Amino acid sequence: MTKAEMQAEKIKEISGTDPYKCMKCGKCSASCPSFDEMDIKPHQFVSYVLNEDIEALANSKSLWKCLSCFACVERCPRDVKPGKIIDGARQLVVREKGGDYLKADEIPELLDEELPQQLLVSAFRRYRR
Amino acid sequence: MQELINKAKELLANGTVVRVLGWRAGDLSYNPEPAFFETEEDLQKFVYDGFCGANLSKYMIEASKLDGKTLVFLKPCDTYSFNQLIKEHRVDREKAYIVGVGCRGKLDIDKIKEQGIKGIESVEGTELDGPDTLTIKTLYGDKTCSYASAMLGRCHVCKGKEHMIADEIIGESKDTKDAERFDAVKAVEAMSPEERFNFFQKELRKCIRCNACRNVCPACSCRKCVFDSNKFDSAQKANVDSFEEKMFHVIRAFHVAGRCTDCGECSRVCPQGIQLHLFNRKFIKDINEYYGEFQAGADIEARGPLTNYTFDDVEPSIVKERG
Amino acid sequence: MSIGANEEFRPKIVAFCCNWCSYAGADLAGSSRLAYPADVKIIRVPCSCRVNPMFILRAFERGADGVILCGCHPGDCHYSTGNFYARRRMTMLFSMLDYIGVENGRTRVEWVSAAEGAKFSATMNDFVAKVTSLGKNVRLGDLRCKN
Amino acid sequence: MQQRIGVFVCHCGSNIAATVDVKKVVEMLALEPGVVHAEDYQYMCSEVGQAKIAEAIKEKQLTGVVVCSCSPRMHETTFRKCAERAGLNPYMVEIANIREQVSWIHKDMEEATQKAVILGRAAIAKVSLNTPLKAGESRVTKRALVIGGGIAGIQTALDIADAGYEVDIVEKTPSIGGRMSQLDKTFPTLDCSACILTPKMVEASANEKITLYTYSEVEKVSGFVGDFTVDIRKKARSVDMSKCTGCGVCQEKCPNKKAPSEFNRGLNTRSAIYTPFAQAIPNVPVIDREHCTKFLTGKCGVCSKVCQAGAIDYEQQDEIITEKYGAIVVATGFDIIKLDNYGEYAYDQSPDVITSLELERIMNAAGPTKGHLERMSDHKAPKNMVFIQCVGSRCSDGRGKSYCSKICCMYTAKHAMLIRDKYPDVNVTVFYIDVRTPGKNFDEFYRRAVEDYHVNYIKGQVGKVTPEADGSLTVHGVDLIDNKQIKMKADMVVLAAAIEPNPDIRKIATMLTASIDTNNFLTEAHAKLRPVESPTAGIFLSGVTQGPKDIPETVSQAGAAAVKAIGLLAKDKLLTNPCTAQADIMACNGCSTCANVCPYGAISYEDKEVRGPGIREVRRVAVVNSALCQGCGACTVACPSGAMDLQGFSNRQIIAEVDAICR
Amino acid sequence: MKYSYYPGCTLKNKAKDLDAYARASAEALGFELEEIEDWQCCGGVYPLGSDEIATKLSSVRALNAAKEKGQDLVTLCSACHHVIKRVNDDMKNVADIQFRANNYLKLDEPYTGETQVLHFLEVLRDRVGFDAIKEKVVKPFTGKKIGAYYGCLLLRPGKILEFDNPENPKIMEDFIRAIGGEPVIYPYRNECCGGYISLKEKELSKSMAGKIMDNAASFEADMLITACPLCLYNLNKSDAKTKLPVYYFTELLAEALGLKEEVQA
Repeated sequence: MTKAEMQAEKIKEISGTDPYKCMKCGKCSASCPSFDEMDIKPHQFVSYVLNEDIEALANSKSLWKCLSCFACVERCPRDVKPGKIIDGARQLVVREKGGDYLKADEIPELLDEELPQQLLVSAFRRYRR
Repeated sequence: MQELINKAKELLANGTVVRVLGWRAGDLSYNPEPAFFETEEDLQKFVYDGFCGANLSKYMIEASKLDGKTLVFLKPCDTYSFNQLIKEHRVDREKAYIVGVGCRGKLDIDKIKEQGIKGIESVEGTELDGPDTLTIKTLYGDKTCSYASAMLGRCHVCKGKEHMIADEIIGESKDTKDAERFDAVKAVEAMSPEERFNFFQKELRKCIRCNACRNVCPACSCRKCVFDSNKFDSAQKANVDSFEEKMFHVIRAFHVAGRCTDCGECSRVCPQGIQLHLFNRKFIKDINEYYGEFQAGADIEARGPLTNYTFDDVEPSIVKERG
Repeated sequence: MSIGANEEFRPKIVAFCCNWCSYAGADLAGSSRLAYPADVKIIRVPCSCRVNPMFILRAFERGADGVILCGCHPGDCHYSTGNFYARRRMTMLFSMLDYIGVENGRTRVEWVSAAEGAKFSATMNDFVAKVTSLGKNVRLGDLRCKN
Repeated sequence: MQQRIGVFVCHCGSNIAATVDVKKVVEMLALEPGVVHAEDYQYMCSEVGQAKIAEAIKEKQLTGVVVCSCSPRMHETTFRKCAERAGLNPYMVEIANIREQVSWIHKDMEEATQKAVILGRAAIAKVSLNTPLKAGESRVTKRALVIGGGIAGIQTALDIADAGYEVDIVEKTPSIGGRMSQLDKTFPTLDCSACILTPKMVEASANEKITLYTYSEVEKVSGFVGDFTVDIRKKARSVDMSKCTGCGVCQEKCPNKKAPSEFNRGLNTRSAIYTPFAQAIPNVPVIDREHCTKFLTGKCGVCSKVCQAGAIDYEQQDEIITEKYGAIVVATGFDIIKLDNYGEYAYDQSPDVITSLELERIMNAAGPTKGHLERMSDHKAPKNMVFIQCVGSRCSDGRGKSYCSKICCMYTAKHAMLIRDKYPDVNVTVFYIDVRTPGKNFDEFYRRAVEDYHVNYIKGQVGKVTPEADGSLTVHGVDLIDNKQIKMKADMVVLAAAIEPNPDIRKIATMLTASIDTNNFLTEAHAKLRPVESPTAGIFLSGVTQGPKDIPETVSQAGAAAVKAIGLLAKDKLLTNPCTAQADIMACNGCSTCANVCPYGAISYEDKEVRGPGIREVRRVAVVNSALCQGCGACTVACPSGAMDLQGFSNRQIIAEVDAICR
Repeated sequence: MKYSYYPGCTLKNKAKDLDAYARASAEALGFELEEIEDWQCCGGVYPLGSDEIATKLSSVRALNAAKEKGQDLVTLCSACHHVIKRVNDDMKNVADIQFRANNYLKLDEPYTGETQVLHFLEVLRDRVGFDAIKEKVVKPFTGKKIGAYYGCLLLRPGKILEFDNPENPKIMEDFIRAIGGEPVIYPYRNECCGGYISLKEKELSKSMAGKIMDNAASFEADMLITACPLCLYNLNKSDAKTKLPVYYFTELLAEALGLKEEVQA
């Protein structure tokens, strides 16, 4: 197995989704609140996994723009759950050493008076190992 | 007992019945056997005491084929069997004059022997209206034991002393139930599968295929038993025998499932003391739990549980789910 | 008792399939090329209610390691009510086998319609895996252990 | 008798031979006891293959034949007929299914070959115990029942009546006509639905061979092919059909006009006494007792007062009619799914989000808006309309239906075109996943919508529809070709909701013992070769009850179902399945257990004289009516003594198969 | 009636009032929130990876604590509710996670999803009943037009959270009616506020929350209510043209029940 194949398998495994079920209807992209911020669009996630082009997916901005709002998961007519696929890719990245998207030293400037703990906790879990 | 004999004499004399089905003293005093009586003289041998455990209902299948009515004495538990046989068109209600006899539990000579009493010659105090203590005449003098301690296992879990069917009832019964009917089954269920297997293997290993259980069973009244026919046979007869050998008791239990009244005769007559009722009672317990309480022979109109269904019946996987 | 994870062990499995739903479901599994192990051998019966517990016991006695009965879904029986009777009979039989200590994974009832080729295949795969994990059927082979 | 069995192994081209070592199978099976002949051939079902079987039967005086080939459901009849022609009883043939159960699912040749041999052995073991059977005969009632009075049912009934047979239509609603009567125009020719349907409805009601039972339901079905007995419940109309002149005054005067109109999909209301639509057949109203003031409060009776014919009968009761039929055609049609699971499309939140069927009513001149295209919220004409395809179709997530509803692409193109034609200033956008237009002149039709009418087709499913404060709707979509998200204003949104079989079908299928698939469509006897027959003999399928289809397809299938029914009715006698139960009176206890489980009431009891070694007596014994027995075998297991056995699937035969497999 | 209660990190700090109003209201409505001892942070987001165990253990501990007490587990913060409810579903239905989590925790008796997880709103709806609340309201929000903001976490994925219709919910609207207000139904009420993205992508979440608030304002809402501290934060930071006040629903509940001053004191 090549590295790309292994990564694709890993994404399928951690996301627990079957990209082959996708019928390319685009409902995920129609529902995504972060669509405009993403370079690879939600309906394209599956193609990257099927084509084993994980490198591109891992380097995409979309990893950090997904809000995990589950609109695509809720509405996907084929139970493919694009949100879980992109999260799988995100985890591949943060589990690698140095893959953290949020560095400790940049945090202080991001804070303000009202900012709830919940936000920090969630961002930590999403962005870091 | 005399009351029963008087009744029999009366009915024979006035022509209501042409024969009487009851019990006659056997070679041993504690071993009476079922018998037909046709004359007043015959009736001198009639007995009814604590050892008259035999269920006479099955004999009515043959009696139904004979001309004229038969007077039959049925204990409360026997009436369930009789009802079940009516339901299955095996006995003719019109050919039977049923006298329901009282019962205060039936005795098991082995239960007396188990108490260390040896050399038994006779047992006294076994009559229906007898004392609570039995006196046992032995080669070594008189011994005693309580009536209850000598009772058949089945009487401790008695279904009740009410006759399900009878033309008249003679003699008073006494309640004997002092244990739960399904406790023995539950105890087996509580074992691990290995323990259960070892338990039943040990029980069944004792079987000598004497067919006593089959012969006494009122539900096992087929004209021709599957085990004696070639219906399930393939070409190799020798192997068939072994199949039957191995699976005999499971198949027999299945064949009577839903029809067995739990009369307990199978266990009573087994010369090897196999606890055969554990099979039948397991089916009864399952039926009660899965399909609602059902007592075979209690209601002639009720549909048998295995010839009935509901859309929402449990799936067979319940066996696994219950573990 | 069981051989367990012995890879050499291939179980003998008898599958009774009703002609109208499950046998057709097996055909559909075949025409859809949905594989299941060759250990499964199908016997066609008109209805699940044709299956006598004696057939199942016979199979075990002859060395089968697992027996599965497939019929139409409750309510969809070609003969209206056959599978309802089969369901009660098998519940009773399986309960008894479990009671006498036979592993309950060796018996199964599954409702498979003519349209459920995929379910048929998945069921057989699962059942074979289960029976394989239980190993050889020793207990039912000779309950009385006279040998 | 010494068995002489012939074994014939089919290659099925390479279907079997590619995975199974056919020669080896022949070699191994030739060694089985009783086998005197074994050979293989490329296609056993071909003429040459059958000739080989026939030849061997004659030359080697075979007593039994085993064919190792495809499923018996495919060619058992073929080989049985072949044997019969060669002088062997057709029931002396057994099939070992080594295609569907072996070659198509196994890859390893050795393993597959071994399994094929075992299945062959089982068939040999069984055939050794086969006995020659002879089919019995049963009579055919020359009358057909059609369940459902839509276009499918009407067409089937007309065709059956044309052939000269009596036929009854049972329709649940007060009028025949069905879904088609609700449609405005039909694709791909755009002719008016009513104009082509109404004449057919009239023809059906005028045909003396056809009896209409409207406002009626099938209550109970018993019997079997050629001889069904059906109870039909004629629901109380509260109007005497023989007196009513159809003048319509009662409906006009009825003070309670608040009942939602089923015919107009609840877009407006109707009176409590009503005919669903003007061209209803029969043109006799019914009183909707759930909405009628008289029935609710006891006070009113206006309709009775105004009816000059004295046809109103508040006391009328449901009536049960029992009728015999030789064939039954199911034509129960469809409805569209409920949209509760699709909250994102705001169907429940805005009256301007409608289904396509509602649009049909809005576009129809007899509909709630008299044919004017307008929003249901404020009755304003829309400027922008959006159509959303595949709402609930092609959904495998449990919310909708996994299948394609097949008709939506075409009717949406139709709607888009009609709107652009009649209201050229209305912008029409269609969001689609795929446009599926197989069919004569279908793709051309869709292209006309784009090319001639400039309908805006956008590839991409809509995510959400939001009703805005200004009364407009925003459609949140995506254009997958441009890879852009779209937020589009719309005045009306039309949802192409999935179609599903009429929910009553489950109940009806159970009564008929006809099988249905996971989507509640009735199953065909064969998906390709017997598409209008149910696997249950004597039951035929017409229209959407079998699967999604449009009007032309429905009408052709309705005709096909009629022909199959006619083919059955044309026979005077039917051969019955000889695989029926038989009681061995020597072993029968007469206990009635078997009769308790017989679904067909085929078992009765007789007092018979029994003679045997040392036996001569009259016994009560079970007797099976082989015309009624369908051969399920429930009785054989219920019988404790094994006296009851099933011919063709006897205890000994099945045990022989078990033994052969476990050997 | 006593419930096990999981407050979560934010309710102990920035969102103390969400918690305080809830406890006071609960008492007035006849139920008690018994805080789980030594609860640990749920992590804020549900770990989607099917192979993640460690990140789910704090939720399992809380669930098991409730099970041992024989109580249902009540949550208030949308995020905690989402995480705990989904972990519970895993423990009930995903054999692998069930096995590994139990292996790790070594509980006396394995935890297999026995506890019922309820959001405070569900307690109000299903256990207390909105009609009963209505009867106890002393200061109704008569004439107030209140927009419910659900966000994502309470509703999706609908099959697991089973909270309400995920696309057309009504529980908060019914709540608003119960406290005498007039619910404003606006279509963006289940759109995402931006969630945790507001830490690094402040502009993006401002605009997303802005659209929500503007949408509510266009339907003439006077104020918004929410159950989630992060939603509240993002909404308050929004770039909406019309700024609407945002409250925790518990604050309005306490006010309607006449408890607000008491709590503030």
